[in-house]
Amino acid sequence: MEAMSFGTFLWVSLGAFLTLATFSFLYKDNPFYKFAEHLVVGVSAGYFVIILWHNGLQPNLFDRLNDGNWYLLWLNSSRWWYIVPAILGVMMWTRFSKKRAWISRWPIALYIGIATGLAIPLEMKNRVNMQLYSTMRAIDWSNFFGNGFLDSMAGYSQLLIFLGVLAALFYFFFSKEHTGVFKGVAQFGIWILMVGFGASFGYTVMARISLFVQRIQILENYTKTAWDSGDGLFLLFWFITFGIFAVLGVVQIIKHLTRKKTVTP
Amino acid sequence: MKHKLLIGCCLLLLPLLAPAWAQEAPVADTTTDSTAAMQAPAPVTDLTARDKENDHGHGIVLEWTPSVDDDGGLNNVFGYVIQRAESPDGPFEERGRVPIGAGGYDDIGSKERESDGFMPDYVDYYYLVRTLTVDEAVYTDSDIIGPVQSYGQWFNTGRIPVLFFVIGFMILTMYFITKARGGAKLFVRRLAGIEAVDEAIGRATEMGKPILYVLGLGTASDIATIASFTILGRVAKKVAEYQTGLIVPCYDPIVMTVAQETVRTSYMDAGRPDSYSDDMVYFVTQSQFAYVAAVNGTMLRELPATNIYMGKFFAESLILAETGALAGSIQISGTDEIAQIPFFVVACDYTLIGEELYAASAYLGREPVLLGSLKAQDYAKAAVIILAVIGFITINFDWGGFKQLFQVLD
Amino acid sequence: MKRQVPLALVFIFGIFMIIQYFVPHESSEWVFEFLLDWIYIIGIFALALGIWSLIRVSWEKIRYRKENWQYAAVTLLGLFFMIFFGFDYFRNFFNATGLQNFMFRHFFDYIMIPIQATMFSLLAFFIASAAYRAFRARSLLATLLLIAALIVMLRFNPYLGPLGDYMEKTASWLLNVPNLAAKRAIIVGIGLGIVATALKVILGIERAYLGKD
Amino acid sequence: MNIFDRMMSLDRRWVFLFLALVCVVTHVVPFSIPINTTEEVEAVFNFIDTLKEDDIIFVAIDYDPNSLAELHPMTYAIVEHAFRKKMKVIFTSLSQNGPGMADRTIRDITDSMMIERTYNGVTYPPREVKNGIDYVFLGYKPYPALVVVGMGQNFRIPFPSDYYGTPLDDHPIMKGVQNFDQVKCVVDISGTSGVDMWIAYGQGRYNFPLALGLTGVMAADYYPYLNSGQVFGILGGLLGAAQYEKLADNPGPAVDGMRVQLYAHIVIILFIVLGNVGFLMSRKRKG
Repeated sequence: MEAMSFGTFLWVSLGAFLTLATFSFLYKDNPFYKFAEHLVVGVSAGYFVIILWHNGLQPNLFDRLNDGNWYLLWLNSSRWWYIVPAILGVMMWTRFSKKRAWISRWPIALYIGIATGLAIPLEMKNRVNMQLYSTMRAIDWSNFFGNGFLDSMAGYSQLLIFLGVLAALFYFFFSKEHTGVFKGVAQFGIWILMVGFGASFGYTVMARISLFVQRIQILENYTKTAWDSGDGLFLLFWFITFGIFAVLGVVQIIKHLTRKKTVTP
Repeated sequence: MKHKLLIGCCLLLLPLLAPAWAQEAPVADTTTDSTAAMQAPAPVTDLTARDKENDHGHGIVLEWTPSVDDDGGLNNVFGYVIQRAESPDGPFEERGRVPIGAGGYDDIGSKERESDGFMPDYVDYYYLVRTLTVDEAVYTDSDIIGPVQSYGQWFNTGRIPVLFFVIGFMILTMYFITKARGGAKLFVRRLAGIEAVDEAIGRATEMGKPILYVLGLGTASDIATIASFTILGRVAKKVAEYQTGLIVPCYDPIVMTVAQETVRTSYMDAGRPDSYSDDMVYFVTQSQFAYVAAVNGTMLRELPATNIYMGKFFAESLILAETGALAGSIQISGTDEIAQIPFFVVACDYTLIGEELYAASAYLGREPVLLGSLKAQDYAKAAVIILAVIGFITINFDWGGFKQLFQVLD
Repeated sequence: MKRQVPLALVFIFGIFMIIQYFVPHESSEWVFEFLLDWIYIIGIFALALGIWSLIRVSWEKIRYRKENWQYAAVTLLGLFFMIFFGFDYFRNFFNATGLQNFMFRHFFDYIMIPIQATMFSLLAFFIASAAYRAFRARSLLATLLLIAALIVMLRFNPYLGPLGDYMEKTASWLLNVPNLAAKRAIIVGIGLGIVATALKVILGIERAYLGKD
Repeated sequence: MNIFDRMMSLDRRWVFLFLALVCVVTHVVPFSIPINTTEEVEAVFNFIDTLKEDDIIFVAIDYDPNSLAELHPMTYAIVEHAFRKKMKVIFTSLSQNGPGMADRTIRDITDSMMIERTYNGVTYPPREVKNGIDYVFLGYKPYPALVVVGMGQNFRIPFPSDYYGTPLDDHPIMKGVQNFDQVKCVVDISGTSGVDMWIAYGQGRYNFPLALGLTGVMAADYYPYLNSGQVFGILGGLLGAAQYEKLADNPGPAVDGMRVQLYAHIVIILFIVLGNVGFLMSRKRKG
């Protein structure tokens, strides 16, 4: 690995400090977390302003109107029709005034009209048509009992998927009280739902643990950089970064051990 | 029969073409020894070219019968090159390559005039398919086919099933809404998660603590967020009536704008316009985990009596719900993001699963007209179940025709 | 004007977008892409409202010395510096060199990324605490949830010996069969819910988003 | 508050603390864990293990940096195994963003050959693994399906020269090596559906033994090919990689990762059990 310059090391130290500050939230809300939280809110909001300006407005609006002149309101631009969204955008700003705020409803109405119209056929296709199509599936009757223990390709598994879908759909009926036969089917539906939820919860644990492992690795690399540099200044900063949290942690433990036992009502 | 004749004709033509190859590409083999005595393969036959249907133009579909030497015969075919020219005399340029066994190719160009790959509509094109062997210099060209033009269509026939579904559902919805307007009583069973919303507001009033309403990470173009606005309206009205606090941190500026309008209206409806302030509904940031950090902080500092999460949620669902539980709040959630439902089910007191979120927006409003659409949803669901059963039975009796009715081609 | 025009706009554009889906022709596509640009551009202009809200809320905290007002100053400073550097010290408004600015990049790499990645990694802890807190055999449904999760979590545990193999098979069956059925049913339901809600919006029945007066 | 109530209502910070400690300790302190090996991984290992010196295997590093975390350990384990046994390896990288990463990976592995190691009781002295003699890296060409078909005829068709621009015929390793017929097996390590190309156009047409290394999510979809015999072995995700590392007695990043995962899962399960024991016992007491 290349030797790291002291300047870069300071930035890395900041990153490590903020990482630990964010982790401190797990203990309780504290000034370090508050600092990290408020900092990241401001910085990320600013980041999006810049990204949306440079990568959004500029290519999608300014560049398209840039062959026009501002004093002609860009009407002489080759793609003058892009003034329309700009005007709509400016209409959003009427919300700064209490009296004219209603004008902002126009762009909002357009926005929502376009979005809902877009959603109807697409969602119908993706969520209803396609799912219905794949539910109608030929079962492999020749392999109904499958090979070995719980075979998901076996006929019975495929049949169970089909019945499970139907039962779970029954569970979602709103216009019928869950009674009688209906109750039985809906009950089976909710069982299927719960087993599915449990399985997908359990399955996600692995990915979440690896997120934490990645953070450990970052801190490990940071420590390695500091120790391997052989530079006193590097080590000092490393000590400060970890030291703050180590000292506070010890203080909390001492407090916890010496606390007066109060009986909670 | 026809194929064989064609192949026979082509084979007869081969000797005539042979000198042309020799000029065009001298058989010089420097790299390999195994391919030195490579014989030219038979050309592809039955080559057809037509405009690609159901598209915006700029696309031509080619189909052919693979060479007889492809997986059989001389067995020396390596792939095919599709070549195109604007006149039958050339020059031909390569448009794409496909491996052995392929019997078709979609020549799709760009519709952007400025782009390099621009392929204009209503222009005559001529195609030929070259059968390649592993030896670059040994190949056979098919007959040239053309002229063929590409153009755009005005109706996508591949999407007819979707059209039927959309129209059918529209009719159903309108029918029930008209029926509801006419005063018909529509029964809807109670949903625990929705009734909990009312209870939770009452609890907040008793405790004198605010309610935190999170609209999720959706934008105003997500229907889940739009449904959430209706629920927010309902919650805000109750909150205004009971004079409890309301906190709505927002992730998207347009969502913030709409939410402000919704909450303000609810306060006016409750007869307390003066209690409303724009600071109840505020913007945080458009970055997922920075937003979560801020909402987490708010939960632990304001200790809301109730947290309501309705809308689109992603990985942050569990971070929010667990922090809320730590703060001792009652939590009600609803999302249509399937991957997140398990986490809400585990960590919240009440969860509206999937479509219950949409039902809630109709249910909470308690307006008969809104309930009408809920009925339409139920009938559509029944239709889906019936169609699925019919489709399932027919396909298992080896009749796939019914299933094909529902296939959407894109 | 205040209510009728917006409702008409929702209706017209909604219906247009539905029809557009079935028309592949280039001209319909052109309008479609143009309209998507509208949505995008309106969204960016609206960001000004968001930033204004952020500034106002933070400023009022500072002005009235509300609780934690010092931290509101941190937010404002972060925001200001990010914009300042992003416009390359206010020198480059109209070209993207600001994105290459040293400070802009470093703020992104060493403030935004570590905090956000750490926030994300808190999930490792919360998934554990949620499991501990909620996976109790309280009722039949809770037990099903608990057992399914346990089996999937045990799927690669070597300490189980030969039982581990069965766990593995059961886990993959749970994921491929009941889980698939559950998801498919939810997807269909959500699809209908979305279409119903969207229709209500287009038809002007659901109008909470527009406000009143 | 009796013990059972306490088991039920532990402060969640104990959960956090234990989980963090276990993750950090198992990550930092290397110790071995039992890993159950499955048939499909053993098949790959045994196949390579029984090959002789100077046999050639073909390794396709068909993933890009996105799925590096899961797939890198496989590449390292398999290639190091082959090199230690003095086999020769032909590499390709048919993923557009992959070749640079593949190149670095190969160099990394050849570097680690310079260190003496003992695996499964056999000590392997350090040796220099040379480009052109012990391995050749062909690189990337577009149209993966055609490249696979082309290589089935002759490696020189799609790749007249290697990644570094040297003509293939200048490499001693390629002497007499025409196509897959001279290769003992192909191992495709991939994070995309590019695998299908190897199954359909490679194995399907040229009938060479094919083994796959896949991400955890993908693996389940390819088991049918294992049953039908088109593929002789599959390494699925971190778990598959860890099994190979175990069989090769060369614990690396995959075993490290599995150690943390295993113990983190155990901690969570123990807490769930604790909560339930408390819950059931206290309910029993109250009747």
